[in-house]
Amino acid sequence: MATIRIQAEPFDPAAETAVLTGGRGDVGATVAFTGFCRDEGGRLSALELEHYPGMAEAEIARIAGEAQARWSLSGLTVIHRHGLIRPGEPIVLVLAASAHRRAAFEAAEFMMDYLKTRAPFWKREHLKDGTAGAWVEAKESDDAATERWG
Amino acid sequence: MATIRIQAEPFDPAAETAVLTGGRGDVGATVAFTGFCRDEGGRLSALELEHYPGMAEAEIARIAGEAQARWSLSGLTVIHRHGLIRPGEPIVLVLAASAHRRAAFEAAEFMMDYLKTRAPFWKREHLKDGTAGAWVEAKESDDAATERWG
Amino acid sequence: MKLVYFAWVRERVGKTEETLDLPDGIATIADLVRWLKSKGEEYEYAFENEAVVRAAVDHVHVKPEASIAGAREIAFFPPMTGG
Amino acid sequence: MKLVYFAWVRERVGKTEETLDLPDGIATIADLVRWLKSKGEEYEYAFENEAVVRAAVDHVHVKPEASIAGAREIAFFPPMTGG
Repeated sequence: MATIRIQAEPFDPAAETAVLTGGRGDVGATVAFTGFCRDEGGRLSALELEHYPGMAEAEIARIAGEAQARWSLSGLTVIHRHGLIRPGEPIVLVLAASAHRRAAFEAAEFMMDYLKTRAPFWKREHLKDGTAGAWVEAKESDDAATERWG
Repeated sequence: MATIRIQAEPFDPAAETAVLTGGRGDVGATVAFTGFCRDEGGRLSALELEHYPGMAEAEIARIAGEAQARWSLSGLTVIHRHGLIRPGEPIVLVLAASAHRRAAFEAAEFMMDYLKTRAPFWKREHLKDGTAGAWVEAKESDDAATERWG
Repeated sequence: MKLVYFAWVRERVGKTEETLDLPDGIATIADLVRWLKSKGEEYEYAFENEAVVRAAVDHVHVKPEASIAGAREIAFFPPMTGG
Repeated sequence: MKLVYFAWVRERVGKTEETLDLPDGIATIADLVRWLKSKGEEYEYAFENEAVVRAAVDHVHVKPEASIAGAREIAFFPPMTGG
């Protein structure tokens, strides 16, 4: 079973990794992806992340289930934050553990591509001048990244 | 410039990540790969890692330079341990930071594929019964993984 | 029928959720969108480019032709930008 | 010429390193391996499957046909198994 959490608070990748690897001799590889808030060349004071409670957990669980069906994983953790997040702060953690590196890499990248295009989160920019800026537009390159998994 | 360390001591992925992301607003993604010693179904008491001092650093620096030429990275850290490593302990860390997730994922996977087949390290098994076992044999699948990068 | 809205769809409709009695003959998401657009300009604005707005029925992504029979909660929102 | 050996090549040769005076006419890694194999059965054993043993000249991977002119340190070792 994957561990999935949607929360406003920051997360601790080291502690999450320890949960997946502690006391085990069968984990050969972990891949930890962390997505951070960028300042977009100093333009942003924060990103605001809105989400659809209930569906966010359900949709990520669906994607995680697909990853676990496609790759042999010993563990899979996804933590996605919501609320106001400042530049340099982490937004999302995907952590995949497996006996072998390729499964861990591919599962983590698969999860991120699907999270970007299927998980019900929406980012809005907050600008340095104190105003709320535009909603971030979905990128075609993210759709293309998702589609390559078939 | 990449950070490259060959050491007997364990490493701290969280601290290494903080070095690459601290105080920066341009990092959007980090991918941290950690390779662990497996017990191979309870057969192993440890892996012993021999390396070629001097060449190990030089070869990893060459591979890291190639990764930095191929992908737009804001940071790249590689730490490879040597000596006796027990099941569950980490052996290698590859940490890639970039504005965008795809570059971070691909650079980290590229580094690992090349480390497996080009970095002068050799693993020998130590068995539960206290004897030194066989040298680990190179895998064709690792060569194939390296070759796909062209 | 409970409807919920997110991000700029929520802003355009002007509310986060509402419960509406749907008239007969509304069988699919597309039917529902067509009916909402007839209800007022806030809905017309929210759905001005129907192809862009996504929908979910009971927390599951669906296409416009999906049936809404038996649905407890229908959501409308822009393309996702999480991760 | 300084030679260094690693892993099972080191075990078979029976030493971690040695400095040898090479006779004239040894221009490449392949020449050097051929000459070493003539020196004793420990080298014959280490290089019994020449295609498997890898070489580096001054910390750089090289092929058997590579020149050793001007080399300071030549290394022989099995295929790498790090990472």
